[in-house]
Amino acid sequence: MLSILRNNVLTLFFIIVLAISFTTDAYSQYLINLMLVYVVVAQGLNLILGFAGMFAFAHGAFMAIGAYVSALLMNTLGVPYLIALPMAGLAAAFVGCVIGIPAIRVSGLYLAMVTIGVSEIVQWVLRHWKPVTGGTDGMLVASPTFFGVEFSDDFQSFYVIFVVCALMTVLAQFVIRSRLGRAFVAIREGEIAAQSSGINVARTKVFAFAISAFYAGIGGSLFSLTQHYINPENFNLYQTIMQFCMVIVGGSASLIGPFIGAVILTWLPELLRNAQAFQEIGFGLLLIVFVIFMPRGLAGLLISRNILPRERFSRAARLRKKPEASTSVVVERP
Amino acid sequence: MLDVANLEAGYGPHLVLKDLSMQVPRGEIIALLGGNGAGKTTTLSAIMGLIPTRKGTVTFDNAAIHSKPAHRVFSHGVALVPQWRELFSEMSVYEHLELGAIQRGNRQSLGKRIDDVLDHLPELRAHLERRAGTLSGGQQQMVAIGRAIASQPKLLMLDEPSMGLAPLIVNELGRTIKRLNETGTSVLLVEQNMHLALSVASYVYIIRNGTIVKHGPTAQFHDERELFQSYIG
Amino acid sequence: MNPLLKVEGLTVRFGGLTAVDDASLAIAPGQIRGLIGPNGAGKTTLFNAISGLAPIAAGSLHLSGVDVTSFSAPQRAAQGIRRTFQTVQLVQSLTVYENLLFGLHSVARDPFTAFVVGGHAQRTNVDADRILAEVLEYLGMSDLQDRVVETLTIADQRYVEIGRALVARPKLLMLDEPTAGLSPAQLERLDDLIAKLPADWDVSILLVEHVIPLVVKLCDRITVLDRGRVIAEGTGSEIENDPVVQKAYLGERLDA
Amino acid sequence: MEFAFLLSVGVSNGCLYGLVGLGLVLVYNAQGIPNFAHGEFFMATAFAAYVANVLLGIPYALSVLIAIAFGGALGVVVEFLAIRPISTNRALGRASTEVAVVLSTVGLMITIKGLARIPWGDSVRKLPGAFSTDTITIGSLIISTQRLLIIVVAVALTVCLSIFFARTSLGKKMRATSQNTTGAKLIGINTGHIYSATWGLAAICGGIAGILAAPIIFLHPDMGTRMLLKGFAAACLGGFGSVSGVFVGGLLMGIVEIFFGRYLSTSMMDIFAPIIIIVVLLFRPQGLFGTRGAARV
Amino acid sequence: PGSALAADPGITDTTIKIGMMGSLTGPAAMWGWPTINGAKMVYDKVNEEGGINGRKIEVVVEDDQCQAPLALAAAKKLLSRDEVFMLHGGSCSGAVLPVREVALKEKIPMMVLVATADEIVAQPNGYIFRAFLPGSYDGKIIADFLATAPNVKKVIAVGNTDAIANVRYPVLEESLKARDLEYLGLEPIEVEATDATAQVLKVKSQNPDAIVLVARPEASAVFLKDAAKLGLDVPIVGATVVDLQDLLDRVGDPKPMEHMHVVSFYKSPLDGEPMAPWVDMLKKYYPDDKVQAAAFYGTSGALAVVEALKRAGPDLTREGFVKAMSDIKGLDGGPMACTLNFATDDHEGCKSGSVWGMRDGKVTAIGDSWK
Ligand SMILES: Nc1ncnc2c1ncn2[C@@H]1O[C@H](COP(=O)(O)OP(=O)(O)OP(=O)(O)O)[C@@H](O)[C@H]1O
Ligand SMILES: Nc1ncnc2c1ncn2[C@@H]1O[C@H](COP(=O)(O)OP(=O)(O)OP(=O)(O)O)[C@@H](O)[C@H]1O
Ligand SMILES: [Mg+2]
Ligand SMILES: [Mg+2]
Repeated sequence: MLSILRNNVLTLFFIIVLAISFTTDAYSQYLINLMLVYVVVAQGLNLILGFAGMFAFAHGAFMAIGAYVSALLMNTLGVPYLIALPMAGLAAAFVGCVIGIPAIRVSGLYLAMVTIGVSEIVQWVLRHWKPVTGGTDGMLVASPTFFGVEFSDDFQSFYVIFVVCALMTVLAQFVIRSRLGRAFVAIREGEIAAQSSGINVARTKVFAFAISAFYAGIGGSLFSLTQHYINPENFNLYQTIMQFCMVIVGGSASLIGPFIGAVILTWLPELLRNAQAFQEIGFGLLLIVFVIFMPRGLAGLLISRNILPRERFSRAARLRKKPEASTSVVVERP
Repeated sequence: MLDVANLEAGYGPHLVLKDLSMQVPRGEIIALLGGNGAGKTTTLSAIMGLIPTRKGTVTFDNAAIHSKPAHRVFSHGVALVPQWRELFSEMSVYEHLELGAIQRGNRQSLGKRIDDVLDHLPELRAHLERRAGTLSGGQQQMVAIGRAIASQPKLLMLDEPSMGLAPLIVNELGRTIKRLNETGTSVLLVEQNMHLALSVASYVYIIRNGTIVKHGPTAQFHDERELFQSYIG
Repeated sequence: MNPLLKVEGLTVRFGGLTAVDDASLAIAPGQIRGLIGPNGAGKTTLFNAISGLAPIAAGSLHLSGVDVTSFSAPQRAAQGIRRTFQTVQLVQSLTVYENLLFGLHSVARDPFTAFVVGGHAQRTNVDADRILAEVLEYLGMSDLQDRVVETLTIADQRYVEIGRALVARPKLLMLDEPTAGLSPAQLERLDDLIAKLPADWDVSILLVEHVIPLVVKLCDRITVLDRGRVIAEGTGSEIENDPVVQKAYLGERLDA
Repeated sequence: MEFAFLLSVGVSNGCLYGLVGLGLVLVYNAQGIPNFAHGEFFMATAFAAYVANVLLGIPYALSVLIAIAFGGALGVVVEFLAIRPISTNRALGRASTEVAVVLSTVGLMITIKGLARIPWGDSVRKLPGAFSTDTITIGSLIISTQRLLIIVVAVALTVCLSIFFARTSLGKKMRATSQNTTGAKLIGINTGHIYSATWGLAAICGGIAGILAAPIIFLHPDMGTRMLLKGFAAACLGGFGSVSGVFVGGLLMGIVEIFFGRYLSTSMMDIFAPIIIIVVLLFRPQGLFGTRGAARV
Repeated sequence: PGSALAADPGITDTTIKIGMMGSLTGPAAMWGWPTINGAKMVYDKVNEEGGINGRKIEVVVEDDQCQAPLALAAAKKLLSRDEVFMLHGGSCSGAVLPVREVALKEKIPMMVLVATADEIVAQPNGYIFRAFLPGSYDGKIIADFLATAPNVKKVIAVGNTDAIANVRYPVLEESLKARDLEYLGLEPIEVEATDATAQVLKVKSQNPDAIVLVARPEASAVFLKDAAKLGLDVPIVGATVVDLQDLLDRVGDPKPMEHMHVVSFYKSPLDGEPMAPWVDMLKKYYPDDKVQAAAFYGTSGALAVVEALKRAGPDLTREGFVKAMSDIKGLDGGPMACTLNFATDDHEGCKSGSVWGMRDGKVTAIGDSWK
């Protein structure tokens, strides 16, 4: 029984979220929606930062692209959301590919700088391309309509966000357990060895950017549903840093990490509301305490304590029902 | 001079060394031999203070060093050539030797001490200005050895120094160890190369599963068959 | 007989340093070729050049008659050139099984990747599982398959590296000092393994080693490299008795 | 004349960026990470000078010294409390340590800023400049004395630090520790002291920049944020790991920025820096003066 | 949702609950408590005097950090957890605009605290009111003012390009043209600029007769200093985003301020006679608060709310309140230079300000034409 739970924590998470949503008020519902949106974006960031080990700091910009593309498609062309949403993801993925090209050569902090630069450029375009983006005034986002029903309030948009988030989670699991996901890990651990196993490092990096940006684009589009109104400030560097915190606090390179991170970072500021003056400080201190005591994130801690199963990178290995011989032992090369 | 008594150490929850005792008398070359994963590297790391000890004592020159951090152990005159070399990949070979020498002894003799090292490891002379990260495996091994002996330690611990070295150099290494020993350095040598180990050591400890299972003067081990048996068996 | 690998006039330079200088060699199918030489002779660099990790300044490289000189590293891996590393290069946090899967990267294409990248799912996961099981069985590591690599001894890690190369059924397997750090017992075990690899896996082997008795025993022919140049080539006993090689590399026996 | 004037302003701006970048490079060399809290050293030290000079009425020069000491101490304390526990965690691989340390610096950034907001969040304050005369005139060129000071200090600090790293043994020990901590311990380096020294020095560099910039940009808790980005950009442009590289990187940014602004478009001034950086890094992925890492197999 | 008979949320026989939001923490924190307290003091005073129609005003304050997601969360918390009667808040336009959608949809009356974007209060809008000079209006005031200045033909704008500044440029351009002044365009300056040399030189090269400066205090101060240094001496008029006294404190030197004028919300400088009662009120209820320009931005809004609550009578409903508010005409703006006039189809209550300038080294209210 316990082991079933242990192996299906995410399913359980979705069931609980669904259950809560029947009994809650608009405030909590809104936060749940926001949390699920962050889950999607953080998953994307986790793929590139956690799994592929690349310092990409442009997720705010990717979100912006997703949000603006879907909003523009719906507002100006009247495209249904079912089409606008994937288009948002694809548009972001396209930009991701373009950024992925320098990433082939540039790594580490330099990559961080390049991606920060890209987000600044995206910000600039959003602020200055008035006729299209509305500039700093931002723009209203129409509510999506499915089969003639408008999904406008928090309770209704929840269903959209919930379904998309679940689908994206399944997709993430697929990616991780595919050879692409393994290639991410391989280039993180050492490009040289990866290459001589036949992994095309350049292509893998571009893919990492594309998929990760796809998630952020979808996330951005969903984000616009929770806000009904978007402006460039929603997607600045601060947003990117928040996503980064979610991945690390939750536990990078694990599927569950972004969930934990998004839950904590969405609700923590709300819980700190009562401590108004100390909200910011409390938040900062908590981050520090978190990384000191669980530098691999909460998920990493739970995995090393054997409470959660370790991440699998192959499907077959899971099918073969073998007792787990050993789990990861903490290791330091002396 | 070095006295390890009932040592216990390991990694996280994982205990590797159990009740390990051994001695390195002054001026001797002692070999510590054992199969892969027996705990040799762990022993050296524990003595050096790189990993914490849980039980037991390590005394060096009558000073207890088992709870001291590595840099303090070093200042007592213990140097380690680690199995994974641990070089500074962006720094030049010369800087390695210099850094090895800098923390002990006086500044004036620095140049001379580095020169001494280069006399022991002449191959390095040609590469003094190269960055360590670009060197070949064997060249890196020589840098690691050079860095350790530059500090003119009282006790030199070598973890598989012959790994990756060409036969010619291995022979040279054997002679170097002996020469160092003659100038007063005690040596604790971990080796897989039996030829080398048995030709320089005066006394042998054999470790298995984290404890010493056999020890005695080298002569006792000269029958290699028996030695293998004690590994595998 | 056509050589499996033909290296002609290969030169690799790093800035002012010529690490491999106009080196040529040819390896016949099924052959075990030894590559020895002093430290810094350019053995690893030659490996890197053949596997596509070091820039080739001059010379050419043919695999089974195909000119692969301009191929990238992953392309060469896909062509069947696989290798191990002087210092083990595995993903330490993953299991043995997952590490072996890396080897299948260019061969197997699972349904998801096929969907994204296009093309057919050439091998299903079940196939992959079968191939891996076979290799693990062969290496005698079936019971270690779910162990995380960082908990293995150096010997087993070297086996995993060989396994990662073998799963792709390479034509040429290059082993860079596979015995470094192995105990005599493990050395014997590895020795036996290498000896039977060519017959069992239809693979040629290029072996870099400093343990001369092992090289002499295993290899059909031996190439000696010094300062990037090929200074001798021949059978084990020819090499052992070659005065040039003795002077540059072997030195006199310690016990002699 | 206009050209000379623009140049003088560009150079002084660039020196400021370089000065901020210096501290970032120090921490990068020790820990291999960007220090997001660096802007806070900048801010905190400037406020310390403000408290000493304006609130407590201590003479300017003495206040500056006190503030610098405070900044250095802050760096040491912060490293000890928030960075050391992570970097000495044996159970972590290098990569996870780095990521965790980055997050810790983000936490520090938020915390220190939050702390500064309690007394000073309500409005903007002013720290006087080092000289009583605001500008001096050389020929037909009017230069602000504060900017002149920035240039002098930046050049001096860069030269000192370059020599420090290349020549002194402490500098070498710092480099060694950053490249391989275990290796450093093995040759008797007290790596803890090295980390303290590095962070202290980095904070001092940031602090000096803060004190110098404060008279120009005013004091407020967020004053470090933009500077952090500029310094980071300068360091990338010059190549992390090279002290003089950062200086040149900063200089380049300052000069290009002002000339582009003047002769092309001021509205694009904000994105010149990112564009230049992306273009430069595309051709030199390790920055202008950085060296490619010596990683091989 | 309830029957028509049930009272609206947030009202009991003895209390009215008002939800206030502001950026209490985060980068815009300096606008947070000062503006909230400046409004709250009006409520405090009303409570001290016995409340409105027997009800005391209960205020719940939430933080929005000037970020849209958090502002929405704050608004939703106030509405669904605290069940407030109305909202009074918002410091940043970007954060208030999503809240606007909620207020309109849920039919919640809302008084804007200090956010200046036109869209927030633009029609169609049945529920949201504002009682201070909105952003775009100072463009017209500036144009009218410059038209009366001697020898001014060509005008150039220098300013930020963030949301706060951007709303002002279209109206400015339009009004300048309407006054037959030539508009030379906008020279952007970063919000956090440390240097304005490039801008000053570009402006100089175009030879304008006057400059409109639409930049936040930091950038304005930088620009003024550099302008003085480079000898750019034409009249400059600043928008309401800066306060002249505050600017003078920042620049610290009267010389660069010589030509500076600023459109102000207020009847007089803080030490002037008309402001005295408000300064005293602040000192009474919030003695720790700094007496600064920002402190009274929200006051007029609170005055309007109180007036509307009074007029709506004892049977208070949200609809009744909105109606009462829409009927307010000619209400004194308190510290504000304008009188408040609302209408059903115009919720922008305050449309005038006054221009201040430096006269004899002192901050002086000049009025609406050049003197
Ligand atoms: N960092 C580590 N974390 C966890 N376990 C470790 C670590 N390093 C070594 N071990 C385990 O400790 C045991 C002893 O290892 P050690 O490295 O001391 O062996 P060794 O005798 O030096 O072997 P070799 O000859 O391969 O170098 C082995 O079982 C190994 O798996
Ligand atoms: N990336 C590089 N940059 C600069 N020099 C290099 C690089 N790679 C190798 N070299 C140099 O090329 C020469 C040959 O090195 P290589 O690693 O091929 O030697 P090797 O024969 O494998 O030696 P060993 O037996 O010690 O492993 C050495 O002098 C080495 O320092
Ligand atoms: Mg070992
Ligand atoms: Mg080699």
